[in-house]
Amino acid sequence: MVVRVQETAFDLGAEVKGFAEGCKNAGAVVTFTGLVRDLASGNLDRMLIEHYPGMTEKALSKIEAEAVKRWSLNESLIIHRHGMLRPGEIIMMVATASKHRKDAFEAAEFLMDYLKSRAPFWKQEFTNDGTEWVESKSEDEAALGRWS
Amino acid sequence: MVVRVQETAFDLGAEVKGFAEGCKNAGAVVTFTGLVRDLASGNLDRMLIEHYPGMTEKALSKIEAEAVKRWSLNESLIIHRHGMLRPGEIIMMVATASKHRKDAFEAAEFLMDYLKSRAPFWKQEFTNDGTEWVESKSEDEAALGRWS
Amino acid sequence: MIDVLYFAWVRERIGVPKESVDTQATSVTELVAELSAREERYAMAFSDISALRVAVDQELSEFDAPLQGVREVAFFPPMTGG
Amino acid sequence: MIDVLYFAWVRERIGVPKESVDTQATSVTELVAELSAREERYAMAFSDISALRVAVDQELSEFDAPLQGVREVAFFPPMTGG
Repeated sequence: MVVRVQETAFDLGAEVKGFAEGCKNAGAVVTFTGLVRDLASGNLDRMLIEHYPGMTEKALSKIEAEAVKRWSLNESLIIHRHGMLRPGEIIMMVATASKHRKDAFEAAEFLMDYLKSRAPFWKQEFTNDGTEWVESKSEDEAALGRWS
Repeated sequence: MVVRVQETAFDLGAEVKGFAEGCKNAGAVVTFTGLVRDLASGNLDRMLIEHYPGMTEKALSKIEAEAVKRWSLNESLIIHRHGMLRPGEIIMMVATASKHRKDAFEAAEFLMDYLKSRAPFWKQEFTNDGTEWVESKSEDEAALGRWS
Repeated sequence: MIDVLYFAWVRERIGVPKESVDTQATSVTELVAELSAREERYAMAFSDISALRVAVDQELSEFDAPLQGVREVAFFPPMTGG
Repeated sequence: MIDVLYFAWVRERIGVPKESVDTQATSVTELVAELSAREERYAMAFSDISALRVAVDQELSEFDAPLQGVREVAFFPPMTGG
């Protein structure tokens, strides 16, 4: 059960490999990776991720603890970056390990749904046309309904 | 849209990293990794995975094509090993990439559900007590109902 | 002539992974009956059809599938991939 | 004294990321009213409370949350993590 909030990039391959090796008897490992996607307009230059130091770690740990309470997990991991990122860069990842694939999948989806709208991160996009704060999506808020 | 059936081990880290780098504009990447889990008894020595050469590749490609039809995917990958494996070794992985996390998650779960009971693999466990063919689980068959 | 393949414990009971069968059977069910009548090991392997799956030319099929033009039939237990 | 923090466009509108506020407000709503009465930039940032979220001592809260014993209040738009 690990939470890391960091400005520096991380090696997705090494993290996933290390995670899977660390819970060999789990049987099922699910990972989600979020990357900076270029806009429809295709002119995203960079993305700034602001966060709330202190609260971020607390919020992520709370979400993770809730997942551990709801599903049978051998291990879990959340890594989330902040600061300035370029298109194609990895923003964050979650990983879950369980005996059964259903638990691993559901817990990973749960972590993502909560992380999206309950962890204090805000994204600002920089394009040729200026800067804009990414707005939260109503479907992200709606997604939480599945878990209540 | 890649399918690989192979006897040799593969490097999970390298595969996941390569997959994520190959679909940078996807935004959301989900992976599932299946590992040889030791039995409850704790005396699994090795697991033999038998498959049906020719049909295996066809079945996996068909399942993958169906996922591509149902969800908006930028890329997908299935790697499945056969032959003799030890506890803790990686059996297989699937990866999906999409603009939206919901598509990536659902497509990965769909691939896994179909792969479990529609791809021609059979597992035989070797323990101190002898050998046994792993029986299919009724819940794996039931899981397919979600997608019909 | 049809190639008949066996996997997992079906292969173990029949004793071979593959054989060429000279048959006039028009459906999988008829082929199963024909093989079962041949020798005890077939009869045993096919004793409970509900525990078996069949692929015709490498596609999962039903036991009442026709065999006209078919080159390969495979019998095996329910699959356990992933 | 309460530390008040602002993030994202709330921070931009208010003009500072953090300030110490000397207040007798007993709830977040009262604090918002007090700040809004102070200067136009606060009034603008707090003009539509439904577009804002609040954390009290680093826990997501409601705007009617009491402020007794609270050390830190943060205002920000809906979060967009992941």
